[in-house]
Amino acid sequence: MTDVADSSTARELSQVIIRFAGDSGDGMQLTGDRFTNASALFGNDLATLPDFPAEIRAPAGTLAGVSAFQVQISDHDITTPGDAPNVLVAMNPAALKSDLGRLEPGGTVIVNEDTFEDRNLAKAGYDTSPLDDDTLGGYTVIRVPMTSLTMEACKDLGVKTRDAERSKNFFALGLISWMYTRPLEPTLDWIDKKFAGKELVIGANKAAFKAGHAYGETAELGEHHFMIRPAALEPGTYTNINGNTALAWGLIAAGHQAKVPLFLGSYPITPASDILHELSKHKNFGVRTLQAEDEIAAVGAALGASYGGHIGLTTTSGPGVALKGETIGLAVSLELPLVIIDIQRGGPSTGLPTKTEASDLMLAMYGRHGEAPLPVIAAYSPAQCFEAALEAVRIAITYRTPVVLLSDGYLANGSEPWRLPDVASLPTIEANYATEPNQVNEDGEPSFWPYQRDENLARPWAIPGTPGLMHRVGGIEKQDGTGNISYDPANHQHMTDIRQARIDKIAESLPPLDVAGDADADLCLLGWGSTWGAITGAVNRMRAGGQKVAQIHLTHLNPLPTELGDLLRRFDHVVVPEMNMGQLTRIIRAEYLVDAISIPKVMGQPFTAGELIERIAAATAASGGPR
Amino acid sequence: MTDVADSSTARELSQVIIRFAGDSGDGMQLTGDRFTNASALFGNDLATLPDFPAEIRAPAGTLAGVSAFQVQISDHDITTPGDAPNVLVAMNPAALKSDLGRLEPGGTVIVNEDTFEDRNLAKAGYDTSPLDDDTLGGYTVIRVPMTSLTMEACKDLGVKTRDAERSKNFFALGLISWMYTRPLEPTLDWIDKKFAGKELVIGANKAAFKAGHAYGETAELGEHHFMIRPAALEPGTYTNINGNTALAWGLIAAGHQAKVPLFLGSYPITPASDILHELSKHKNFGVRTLQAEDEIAAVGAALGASYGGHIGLTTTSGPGVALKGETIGLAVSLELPLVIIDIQRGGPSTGLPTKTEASDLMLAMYGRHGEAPLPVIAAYSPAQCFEAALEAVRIAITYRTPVVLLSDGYLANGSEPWRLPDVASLPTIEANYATEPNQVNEDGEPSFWPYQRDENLARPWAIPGTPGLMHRVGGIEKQDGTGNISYDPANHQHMTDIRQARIDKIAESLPPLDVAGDADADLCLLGWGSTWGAITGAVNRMRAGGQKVAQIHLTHLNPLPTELGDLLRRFDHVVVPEMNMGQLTRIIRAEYLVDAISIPKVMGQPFTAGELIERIAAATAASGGPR
Amino acid sequence: MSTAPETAIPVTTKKDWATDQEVRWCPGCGDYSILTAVQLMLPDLGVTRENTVFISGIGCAARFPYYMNTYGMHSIHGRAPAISPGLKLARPEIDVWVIGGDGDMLSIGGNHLIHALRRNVNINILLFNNRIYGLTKGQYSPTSEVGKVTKSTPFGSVDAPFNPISVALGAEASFVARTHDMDRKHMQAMFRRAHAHQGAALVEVFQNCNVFNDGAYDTITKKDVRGHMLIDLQHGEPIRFGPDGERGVALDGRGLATIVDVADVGVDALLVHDEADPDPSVAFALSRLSNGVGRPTPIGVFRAVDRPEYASATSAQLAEAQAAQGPGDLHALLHSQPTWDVS
Amino acid sequence: MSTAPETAIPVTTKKDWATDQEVRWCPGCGDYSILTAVQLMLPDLGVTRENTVFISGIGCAARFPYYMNTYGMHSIHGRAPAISPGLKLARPEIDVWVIGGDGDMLSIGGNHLIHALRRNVNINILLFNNRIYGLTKGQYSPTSEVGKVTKSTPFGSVDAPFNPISVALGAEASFVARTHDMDRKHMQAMFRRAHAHQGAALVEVFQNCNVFNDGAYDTITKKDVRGHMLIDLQHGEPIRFGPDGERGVALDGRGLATIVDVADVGVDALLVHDEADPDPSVAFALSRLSNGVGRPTPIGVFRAVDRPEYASATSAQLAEAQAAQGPGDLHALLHSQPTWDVS
Ligand SMILES: Cc1ncc(C[n+]2csc(CCOP(=O)(O)OP(=O)(O)O)c2C)c(N)n1
Ligand SMILES: Cc1ncc(C[n+]2csc(CCOP(=O)(O)OP(=O)(O)O)c2C)c(N)n1
Ligand code: SF4
Ligand code: SF4
Ligand SMILES: [Mg+2]
Ligand SMILES: [Mg+2]
Repeated sequence: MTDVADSSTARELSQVIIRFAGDSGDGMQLTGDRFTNASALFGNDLATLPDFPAEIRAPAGTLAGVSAFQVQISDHDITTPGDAPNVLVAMNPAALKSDLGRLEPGGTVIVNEDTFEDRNLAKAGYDTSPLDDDTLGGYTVIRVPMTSLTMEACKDLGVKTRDAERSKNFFALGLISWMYTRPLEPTLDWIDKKFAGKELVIGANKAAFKAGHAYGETAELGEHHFMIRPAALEPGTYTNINGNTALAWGLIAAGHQAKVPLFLGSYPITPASDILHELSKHKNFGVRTLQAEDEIAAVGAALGASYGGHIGLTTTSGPGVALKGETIGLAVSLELPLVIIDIQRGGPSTGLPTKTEASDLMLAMYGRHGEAPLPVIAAYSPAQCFEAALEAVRIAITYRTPVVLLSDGYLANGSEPWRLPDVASLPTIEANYATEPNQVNEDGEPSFWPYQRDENLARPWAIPGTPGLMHRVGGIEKQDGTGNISYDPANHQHMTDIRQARIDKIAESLPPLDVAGDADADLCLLGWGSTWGAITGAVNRMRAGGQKVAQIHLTHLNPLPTELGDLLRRFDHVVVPEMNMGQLTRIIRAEYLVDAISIPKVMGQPFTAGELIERIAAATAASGGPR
Repeated sequence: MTDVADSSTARELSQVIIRFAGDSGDGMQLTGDRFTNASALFGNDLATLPDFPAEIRAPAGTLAGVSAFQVQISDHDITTPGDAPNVLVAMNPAALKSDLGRLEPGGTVIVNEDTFEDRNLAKAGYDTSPLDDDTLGGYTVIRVPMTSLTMEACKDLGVKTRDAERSKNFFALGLISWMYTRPLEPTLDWIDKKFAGKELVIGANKAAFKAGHAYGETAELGEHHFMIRPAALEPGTYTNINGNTALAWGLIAAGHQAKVPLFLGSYPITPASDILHELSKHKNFGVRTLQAEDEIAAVGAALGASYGGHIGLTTTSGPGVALKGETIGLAVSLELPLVIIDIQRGGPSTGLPTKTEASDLMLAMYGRHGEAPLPVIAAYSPAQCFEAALEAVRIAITYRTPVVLLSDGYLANGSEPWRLPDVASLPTIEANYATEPNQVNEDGEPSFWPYQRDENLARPWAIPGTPGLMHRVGGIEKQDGTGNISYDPANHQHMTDIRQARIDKIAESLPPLDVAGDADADLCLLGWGSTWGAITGAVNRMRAGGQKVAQIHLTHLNPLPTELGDLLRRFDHVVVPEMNMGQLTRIIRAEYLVDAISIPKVMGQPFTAGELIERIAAATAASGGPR
Repeated sequence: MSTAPETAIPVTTKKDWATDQEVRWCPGCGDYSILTAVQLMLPDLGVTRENTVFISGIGCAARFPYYMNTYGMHSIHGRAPAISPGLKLARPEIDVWVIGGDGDMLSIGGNHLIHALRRNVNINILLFNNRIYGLTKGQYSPTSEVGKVTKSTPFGSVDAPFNPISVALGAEASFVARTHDMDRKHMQAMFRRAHAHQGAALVEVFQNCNVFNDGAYDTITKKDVRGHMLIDLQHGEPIRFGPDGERGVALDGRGLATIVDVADVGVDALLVHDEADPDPSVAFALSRLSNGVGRPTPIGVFRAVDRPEYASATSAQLAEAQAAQGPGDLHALLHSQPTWDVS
Repeated sequence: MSTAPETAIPVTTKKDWATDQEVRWCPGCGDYSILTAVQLMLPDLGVTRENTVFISGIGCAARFPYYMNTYGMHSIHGRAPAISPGLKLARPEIDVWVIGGDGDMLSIGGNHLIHALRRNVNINILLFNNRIYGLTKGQYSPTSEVGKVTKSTPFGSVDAPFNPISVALGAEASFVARTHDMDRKHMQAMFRRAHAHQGAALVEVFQNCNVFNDGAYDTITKKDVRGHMLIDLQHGEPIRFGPDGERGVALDGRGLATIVDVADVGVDALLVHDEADPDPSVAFALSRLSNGVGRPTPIGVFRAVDRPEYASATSAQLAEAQAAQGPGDLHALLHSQPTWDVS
């Protein structure tokens, strides 16, 4: 940390929320990412929110093309990328127009003033320049001619004009790095690695980065010079990780712990594709990946691999889950391990493909014909995706069942510091392949029953290649035990009951449910999935403000933890913030007849803690106070 | 009715339940059908339950090959094919073995004793002949050498032995027709028509039929000679109809009433295929049918036709619905009329394909990613499938929405007398295609907004070929009104809300909910779908026994009728018999926080009224009496 | 049902066929030139905007309908060739254009595509083949070459690609053509032919994705190599190519299409292209001339044959049924089974 | 993971390969003879029951696995060619047989089939083509002839059928063969070849459904006509048929396969069958000889070429990665991004 800009003149802040916004072609995701990583290595706690359009590169300068990246960094434990940004970096008029409304009152706007010329203003729908009228009244505005300063910095490097101009995001990064006293080395190192072999690009990017940094020093931005100390996190080794990477690593860890190879059948889809990309890299772990012709083939191949004794995995988003229903139903009937990973996004239909939402819970629960229960679990923070993946595989293998693991676009792309676990501390998973006949037939000879159940009601995993255990499985109803086709009425009821009982049994293996906050409060916030960060933020603030509030966050949505009903009945108000229109709320109401109140949101954006506090107050007031 | 066997010696019965059981190759479905039709034309009320295996022709003589047909006929209004049969016709040992357990205590067994020889006995798993041991103790057994008597009857006709032997089901039919004093003409006429051109077959079948009839007269079966008078049904013209035919006709009627052509995209699947078959016949009604390459293409083509201004229809069963979810979600987003017809069968996966179940309710409600609400309605009796189809089309067209119409295998194949409606009395449906621009643009020119909503919140149906209304629709979230792509957070919430509100609004168009039985009872039986017959039977019996009980049967499952919550809260016990593990029960509990109690059944067989009465008693007792 | 008015086709220009929506492809994307080709062609085609529908799936290519001032549907991934036959069957008088990428049409939508071709529904299918998944940011597609390194194949892909022309011919397609995004005139000629064809018409368009697979066709479609590398199929003509027509295609002794020097074999030995051959075997052989883009590659119409069209055959059955049975009589239908009266 | 023991293959008979489950096809169904052919062949194939898996979809044909005393999966309609590649990739040492009907494999499962062929996964696909939907009681299938009257086409079907051999060749299949249910020896020969082939092998089996499409192949496979109507393809041999080999197949001037009288053209003019030709064009031309079953119809191996097999290529990439990077080290993976320490 030797290269941190001189911090003696910097004022201390405990946290800051910065939003980088620009054109899709401006490299805002990269800029945000670099700032985040430098902050992580510096030791801050942080949380990020990438926010980009569905188009690869929508037309330059338009509102549709705006791509943004929000990050909160702090000197203490935080759980969200923050409510309203304190600082907005707007690389062009469209970015200003689209994101100004998010900025906190009185916040700071840093604009690349070179871009505020007629053509861009018109594209953004500004009649006059917002720099010249009262649009920015009440904000602190820092106007920087970033493009020209970048060109200037690059002028002796022999870089083409267009390439020089492209480096302006590094200028912005340099400036912000100065303002928040970030270390420079990680970024300079990264530029070297990333563009290795492209010396001109390296030169231009570094020059721009340094020029931005110098600009802060020299341009009398003294009052904007801040310091945010490292957070006092638990001791350990940390890395900054996003949800999709954590999830992919969790799967690899699960295969490692179970000593069972992984097989991923997948079809690309935003925001799940990166898991396919990540797993494809790790062939040395024995991970096989197949980019299938469609989602049905993807889950089909995974199921085929499961039948062969691998951990069959399939990664997708809502539209893919909607297609996989029939095959997942087959897996329910075959009672084979299979993990279906749904990185949820805005729906219905194509919806908002690059925006976050958590509206596939009911689909996960019920998206199959017939009575086809399966376990559903959900990750709740980017780093926790690692654990969630391990847990999904544990359940799938132990109970011989397909499992749906829910994550979402916000977790997938958002990142946070993660204290790396010790490999030795990871749970083990027992594959327990069948190796021996489990029956004696009428003739006194050993035989094998594929549906003979163990204490978990799970059936043997007898994989091809094992002598003496040849058997047939299929989607037609089968006799319990023998697995032979059976249309017997009583057997069908029995099998239906046992399929349910096996899933219910999983609850016995769950750790006791954690009630955070005030267990004796009147109000309980019940959540699942990525709302964890915002709910936790809200709970912390409410408690800091003297209010009593309890928090329960579910990772297991089916089966629900055994004690949940009793716990919830203790509270006067159970309020359920969800990134959907109240799906868990319905489940809770049906299950426990508790008058759970939904706080729904489907806007492609996560809750902020502040928004939640307001809506909780309104919801509990409307429901008439304590009963 | 001149040919009814002399009824002077017959004892009067008010109803009888007969079950024909034999080998798949024995023609039991046909036999049952013929007996049913003759009874219908005679004027009885009736209800049927065909019950056959999934194999086309499983190996002769085996238990897997048993195919049965149960029918109840009566002189009064009935709603089910009866609880335990009074008479079992067993054409071979396997049929006796598989179905004897269903017979009422002391009931009558009629066996084709020719088939009770070693090979068949062994195939059925009998060590000794049940005719010779005490298997049939307590039953009245009528042993008839049907095969040899049939051969005898045919011997001078020049028919091949094998063909003669095949007519033995007509012998059985003749015998039963004598026993229950059925008219002979309908069957004789039918034989003439069905086998027109095959004189030998006609001869053999008629000879067998008459021989069976004569056998009753002559073989001292006098004490088995009964008469069941015509039922005093409402005046009108009746036909005996099964659910799939009624449903197909209802669709044709809906197209007729809406003056909109029908387009069916379908992929064959049991028990839905017959709707495709039926609609394919009626091309002169302008009905287009496409047997697509799979279910996704089937619903896709239907949606394409809907976009073109036709009523897009797709017929399938559970596995097909599981595949169609993504496309149905697109239809939700496009807000186009579409009717998805799910003839439910035993699940999960391939399950029990020829057996009935009603376990796709949750799939219909939630089988799509994102928030994708759509109306769900269910037919409740074979003939009522006609009305249900009309209602599905009404909702689809009026509210520009996909609709799921649920039926099941029992309704599909079961039949009952149907009082034919007067065509003039059928409801009309307004298609209301858009013909004119509905906006003026900035330049003062007329323009068209595809998502401008009417008083039902429905959007215009502007079909290709209409000048001036060119527009684009798609599955990405769109701005309300203009329909342009929009990633705006507030708009997404708005569109999500309005999609829900439009569905909720349908409730305003529903007739008041009917509470049958005793509105002031403590106990209310709440049902949906084909359980109507059994629940009604149970209610009638319970009330006849002096018990107070109310009955509510839902045809609209989404949205639920507005008054349902208030109604249900009036009762101490709400009991919900379902052919699944409690799916409506969950919905009711979530919606109204009413402690609805589930009576689930998944055995591939409908409830019987008697079974229901017992289970209701048990369920209400367990729940602790009135609160 | 409203049908098109029988008035003269109004005169339109490109502008009339374009919507006011921003085109959201990456700058430099080959999709732009295809869009322009279509928008410039339609005014001359003798069709109206209201009787024209564009249906697409999902992908960059599939954004196409938003930019056409006609009726349009941006459906879901892979399903455009499943949805469009429904529209065409319902409304045979409407022109239906189907747009999609190589992933959309050959990966997830492959089955619908081959069945639409088999059924010969009169739709015009434009397959924008950039040999990559564009919209999902660069995974390999079923037309990507073996060994391709992409996000999902970091060690190179190991599966052989489809040749879309071969797939179509194997699926009984009645019209199959190929063109590329660097030649507006040729594109327009192919699209016109597809439109004129009574049956399912597949046009493969080589399209450059300059972000994720830039230059995929440079070796054959760039101005300077085109003359040597593109074999322009012309019905009834000996197949020749090269700046001076110095090379050509002949069948070798085993019936395989082979590239020859005209000087060596003489013009008469060249294969005369017969797009109307009822047997698709020679068209298939031509499709194998170049499997991939390293070798001279035929463009133009591989096959164009008449065979019964599905939508009109369906309409004909309806008309026959009405002629034979009279228009549907609902009362009669309800009474078509045995009935009895209760009074 | 258990793998097969390296012991000698035990001697087995048909009985060992049959399960105790009742066979539930209609009496007289062609599926019986295919089952018998397979059960009689497997004991000689040098394979074990535990290393053999049969995977099927749904349909009458698809009941097959229940009757095989091996590992087996009766999956869902159309998905056997999607599921089986997963098993084969995971466990390349296992023999995977895929069984399905014409509806299962060419209608709902068409896409999976063509992609499995393109990828060249080493599975053996037996397509029981009875040109009808049996299990759902008689609707037409994608191989039914035009005009077919079935339950779903009471006025006759209007769409052209697929020719499964052409479809497979258009989809880059490396092994394509055809046989029929009336000739056990020939079936066994084809199944053996499919098994020996390193890659995806498709065998179309003409199969009689005596309940819903009886006699579909009578004009070509019945004992008395067979000699005249079946063209038995033999690698390296001139293609001749007829009781005395009096007829044959030659390529006409346009490269189309044509039936000729040997007496007219001479043996040397006959096409010599080359199943190993890297170019599938001639095999394709042979597949067009008879489109339907009215004309002399080739049976045997149309194509058998070596090209990279998907499962082994995948395994090779894994092995290379392990060789290059060492076996996966979880601790190293977790620390592969920049890290920092908090103490
Ligand atoms: C059911 C479903 N699966 C996956 C996706 C994600 N997806 C969108 S476009 C696309 C492929 C794009 O490639 P291509 O069709 O070749 O079109 P291009 O973008 O190259 O024009 C994929 C996989 C989706 N939208 N829906
Ligand atoms: C998803 C799904 N769709 C439809 C069906 C119904 N179905 C079962 S088998 C079959 C087709 C049977 O035909 P084919 O594949 O040719 O096999 P065959 O019975 O002729 O051997 C159909 C449509 C199903 N089981 N699942
Ligand atoms: S990603 Fe490729 S195909 Fe898509 S718009 Fe950009 S250049 Fe075109
Ligand atoms: S229906 Fe046809 S294919 Fe199916 S078992 Fe019977 S004869 Fe065989
Ligand atoms: Mg592409
Ligand atoms: Mg078939």
